[in-house]
Amino acid sequence: MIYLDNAATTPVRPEVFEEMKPYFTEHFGNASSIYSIAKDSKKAMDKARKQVADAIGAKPEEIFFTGCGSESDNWALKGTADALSKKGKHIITTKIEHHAILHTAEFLEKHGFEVTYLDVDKYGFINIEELKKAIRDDTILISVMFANNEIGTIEPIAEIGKIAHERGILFHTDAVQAMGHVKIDVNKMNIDMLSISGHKLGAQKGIGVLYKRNGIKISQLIHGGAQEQQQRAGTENIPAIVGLGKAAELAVKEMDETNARITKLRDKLINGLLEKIPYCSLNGHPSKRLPGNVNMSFDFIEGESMLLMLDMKGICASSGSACTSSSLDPSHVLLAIGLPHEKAHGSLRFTIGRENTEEDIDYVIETLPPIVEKLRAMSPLYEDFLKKNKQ
Amino acid sequence: MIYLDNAATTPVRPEVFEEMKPYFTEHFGNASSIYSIAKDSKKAMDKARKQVADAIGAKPEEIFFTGCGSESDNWALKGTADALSKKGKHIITTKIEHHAILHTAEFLEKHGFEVTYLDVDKYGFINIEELKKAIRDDTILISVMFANNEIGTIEPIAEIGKIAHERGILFHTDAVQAMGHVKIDVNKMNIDMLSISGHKLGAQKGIGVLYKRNGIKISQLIHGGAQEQQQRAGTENIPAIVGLGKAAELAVKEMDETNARITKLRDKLINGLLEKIPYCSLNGHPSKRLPGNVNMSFDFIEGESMLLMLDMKGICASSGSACTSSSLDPSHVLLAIGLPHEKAHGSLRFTIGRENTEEDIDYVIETLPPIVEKLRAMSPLYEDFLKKNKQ
Amino acid sequence: MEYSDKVMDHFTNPRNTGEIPDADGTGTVGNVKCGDIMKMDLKIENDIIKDAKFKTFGCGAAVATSSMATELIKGKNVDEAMDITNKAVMEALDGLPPIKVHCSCLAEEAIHAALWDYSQKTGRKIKGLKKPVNDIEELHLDD
Amino acid sequence: MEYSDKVMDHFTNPRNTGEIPDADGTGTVGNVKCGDIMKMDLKIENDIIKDAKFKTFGCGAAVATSSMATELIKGKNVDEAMDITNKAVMEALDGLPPIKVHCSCLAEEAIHAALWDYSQKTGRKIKGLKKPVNDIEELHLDD
Ligand SMILES: Cc1ncc(COP(=O)(O)O)c(C=O)c1O
Ligand SMILES: Cc1ncc(COP(=O)(O)O)c(C=O)c1O
Repeated sequence: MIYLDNAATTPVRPEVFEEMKPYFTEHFGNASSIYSIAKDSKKAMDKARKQVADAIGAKPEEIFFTGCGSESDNWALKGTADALSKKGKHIITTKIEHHAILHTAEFLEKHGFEVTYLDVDKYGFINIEELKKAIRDDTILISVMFANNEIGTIEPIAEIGKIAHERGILFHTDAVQAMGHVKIDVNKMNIDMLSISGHKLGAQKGIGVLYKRNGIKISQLIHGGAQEQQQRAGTENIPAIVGLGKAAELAVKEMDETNARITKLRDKLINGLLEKIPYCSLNGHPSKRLPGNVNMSFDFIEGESMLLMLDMKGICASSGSACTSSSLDPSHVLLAIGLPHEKAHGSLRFTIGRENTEEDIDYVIETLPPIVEKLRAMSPLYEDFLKKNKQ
Repeated sequence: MIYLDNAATTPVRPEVFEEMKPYFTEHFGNASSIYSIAKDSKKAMDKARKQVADAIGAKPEEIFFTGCGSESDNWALKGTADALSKKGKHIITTKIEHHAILHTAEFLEKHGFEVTYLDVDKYGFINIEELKKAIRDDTILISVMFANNEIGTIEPIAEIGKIAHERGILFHTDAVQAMGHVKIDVNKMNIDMLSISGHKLGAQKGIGVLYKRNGIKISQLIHGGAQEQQQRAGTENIPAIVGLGKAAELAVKEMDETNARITKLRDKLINGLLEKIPYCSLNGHPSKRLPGNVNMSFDFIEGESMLLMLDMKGICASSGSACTSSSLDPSHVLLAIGLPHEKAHGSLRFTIGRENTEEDIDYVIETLPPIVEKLRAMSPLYEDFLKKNKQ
Repeated sequence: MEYSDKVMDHFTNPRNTGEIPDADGTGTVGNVKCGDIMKMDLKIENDIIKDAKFKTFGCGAAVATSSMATELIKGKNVDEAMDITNKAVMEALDGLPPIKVHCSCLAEEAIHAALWDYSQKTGRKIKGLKKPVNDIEELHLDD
Repeated sequence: MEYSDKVMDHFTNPRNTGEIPDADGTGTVGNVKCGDIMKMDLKIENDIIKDAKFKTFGCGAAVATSSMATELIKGKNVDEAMDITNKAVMEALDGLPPIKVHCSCLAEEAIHAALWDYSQKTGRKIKGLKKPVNDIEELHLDD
């Protein structure tokens, strides 16, 4: 089994799970209680908060644990909208955000907010001049993702942050895919809010973080108890929090080494496939992309078919085809970078993780070409193409 | 260490943790993916969904996993308010709800909704006639908790549900404390929505459920991916979900036996303390209360002081004193049942769980009286009381 | 995605892929926007469908429904071919996940398109057959 | 709740609990709504605080601050007693959690209330001392 879908989710790292274990059945105290066994929970949580804060150059009190990356995104957008609606009702984001941002923005549009969705170029980059032009007097928030989950493109976050701050506008970034893979410094990059999800970096699913700069007041999304400085209710998920702290620490400590290794694998995979398979192309930027991200389009054939055949050969990947979504449209990201529908439907994403080896990559380079060939042999699009080429 | 704070949180049951374990590092697939390893996740989740559904007499597709009990409460209230605001803007709840309901209701009040907070009697019961009177033409939701987290009072849920349905009003109940301890049947009880939290019944913290009857449409709280029938975004927390399924199944299977045992311990503790300690009284109803809940007021002394001294003797409990809340008010529940402030401040809650034994109870009955005595000896209220009694 | 064993079988070993150079009826349906295109060729002799071949651009279900449709249609006469509805194809495949049902509709449409072509060329009227709305003369790819 | 070792020590073994029957100054502050009441008795001879005793209804911090306040005040003369501010009590206890700071204020108020009572009875003016707003003649319990 070769797992190449690390952008979808990662296994909990064994070191991380080891740290988590005692907090399920043993040190299970509710962190808000006053008796001494609860102090274990409290201390473990404080440590994790610091680990996460250190990983992004923040202060511990700026780290708010949430129930997932989607919640963090929802909170940042809805919380800002609710808190600042008197100041303005305009929000700027991009066409390539994760649905946790896009669908939240659409929800806000139904509630009287105006949202500008910035275009991106063929690599997936937003245009800084367009961003500047989009800013209005009533713009209250700019939300641009740190790195795209499909094509891995890393946006010019520091630059965007600078512009937002020059104009006195809050800046949020969905760093769910970037966290642990790209260096993040919330101060140098002028980031006011930042979303993290544990399961993308070797921690548990169902744990997220919203970093929120000191002094920024947004409305609560989950009301209730006094947890998380009375800003996010719900009994704290200590084991998951402990795990996320550890995972964040490890990721940052190992980043240079891991990235060097994974980037090599990535480029090997990209080049190997480009070489072996005709009529295929890389989506996203060749170098300004996440270390582990490979996204390619294979002309004349469809993504799910490739995935199924890869799965039969023991390879897990994902695609931008519409196969599992109930809209039949392919990935909005691939369309936004200008791919025609059939190329978007014919895309595959391989996301390389810590555990992948060079042998894995060799195996994919060897396994995919005959699959592509087989599917093309039964594709009416390929037949058509060949006929036209003959003429 | 005698843990008597099971209403605050419970340890993950060893059987439950065993079920969860494979889903951290091994079967970690994202349930939305198409390759075969993801099917393990999907199957495990389907099983858990059915286990939870069976436990409350619901259908699997009516079970929506959330990030915690608070999120479920927030979703039920805000989602209904947003979806039905055209129909009406009036909501009925009670004065003794958990803050996850109360603070959410207050948030809605700030957004143009009107909320009626029903009074309760000295036992904590709402008055059915008052409920009927409170219903208006624009009432869109009644939310009454199944069982109270502080005093354990079990509300007449089936009766409330009947009234709500006769009037065509949605009925939500916060069953976070009831789940696994009281028999629940969403159909017989006319419940439209019901909140559950995993960590109150031996599953992990940070996992919750909103049961939502088929056909009921409320707005989403967490927008994003297509998870949970496109109604609650966020990559599914498989290990926690698997654990909650198992915990729900076990709780229901063992309910009669466990309740019989725990109820005996509860009554023993209540009677033992009433007998041994003068000037103390039970809060809540003597029998219509959660099997494990003991809540008592000890005159002339304050709760936190008792807790600290109990902790030194290895007993974990909690109190309705204001000591850990930043408002200095004591428990809103104890005030709502008519306790004067000093009695509310002087309350202790012991919540008995599966692991407690008769020895635990004996030990508390033996340990608490001298603590009460010691604290009374330095209480100006007690001094005053004694002086007045002499006169 | 929960495909039945039958679907997986027909996806992995699709029957009747390819073209019939001298086909008596040919139809192509679907569109690239939705990610499914099916082309079906029929060889018809004495009103009997002697051979059927397909080419499909699309997901696993699209391939499997095309494959099954060609299997079901072979040996039928032209009128009987109208019985091969999307429901029949789905049943023969032991069902499809809900969001894949449209693939079986596409297979039905492909049959109809090929029969329509045959009917146009030969004048053979086929009861219940209407001009398929989805037939595409040329593959309109986005550029 | 993170109490310092000093706080826990003074809570577990509170110094000077009890009453002084022939106290020269007595003050009671706080209110039952907030869950803290402190009563302080002072024995004052030749302007020197010879003895101090307290009774407290309240949390761990309330007990510890009362205990520390009585320790700090003993042996001081009446003017020096004014130096025992909430800050001094807190420092002597190695700090208090933020939401417990009000307990140290109560301790200061209790001292002031007892001194005010002494000042009223004896006519001894004490520099900086004002009539404490919080002094309660009788314990107003809710009924
Ligand atoms: C009655 C009640 N509702 C809601 C909650 C909130 O649950 P959670 O901590 O999982 O958010 C709790 C417990 O904290 C509770 O007792
Ligand atoms: C960019 C991005 N944002 C948000 C999310 C949502 O995270 P979660 O699944 O933890 O809610 C994901 C992953 O699913 C993502 O890739």
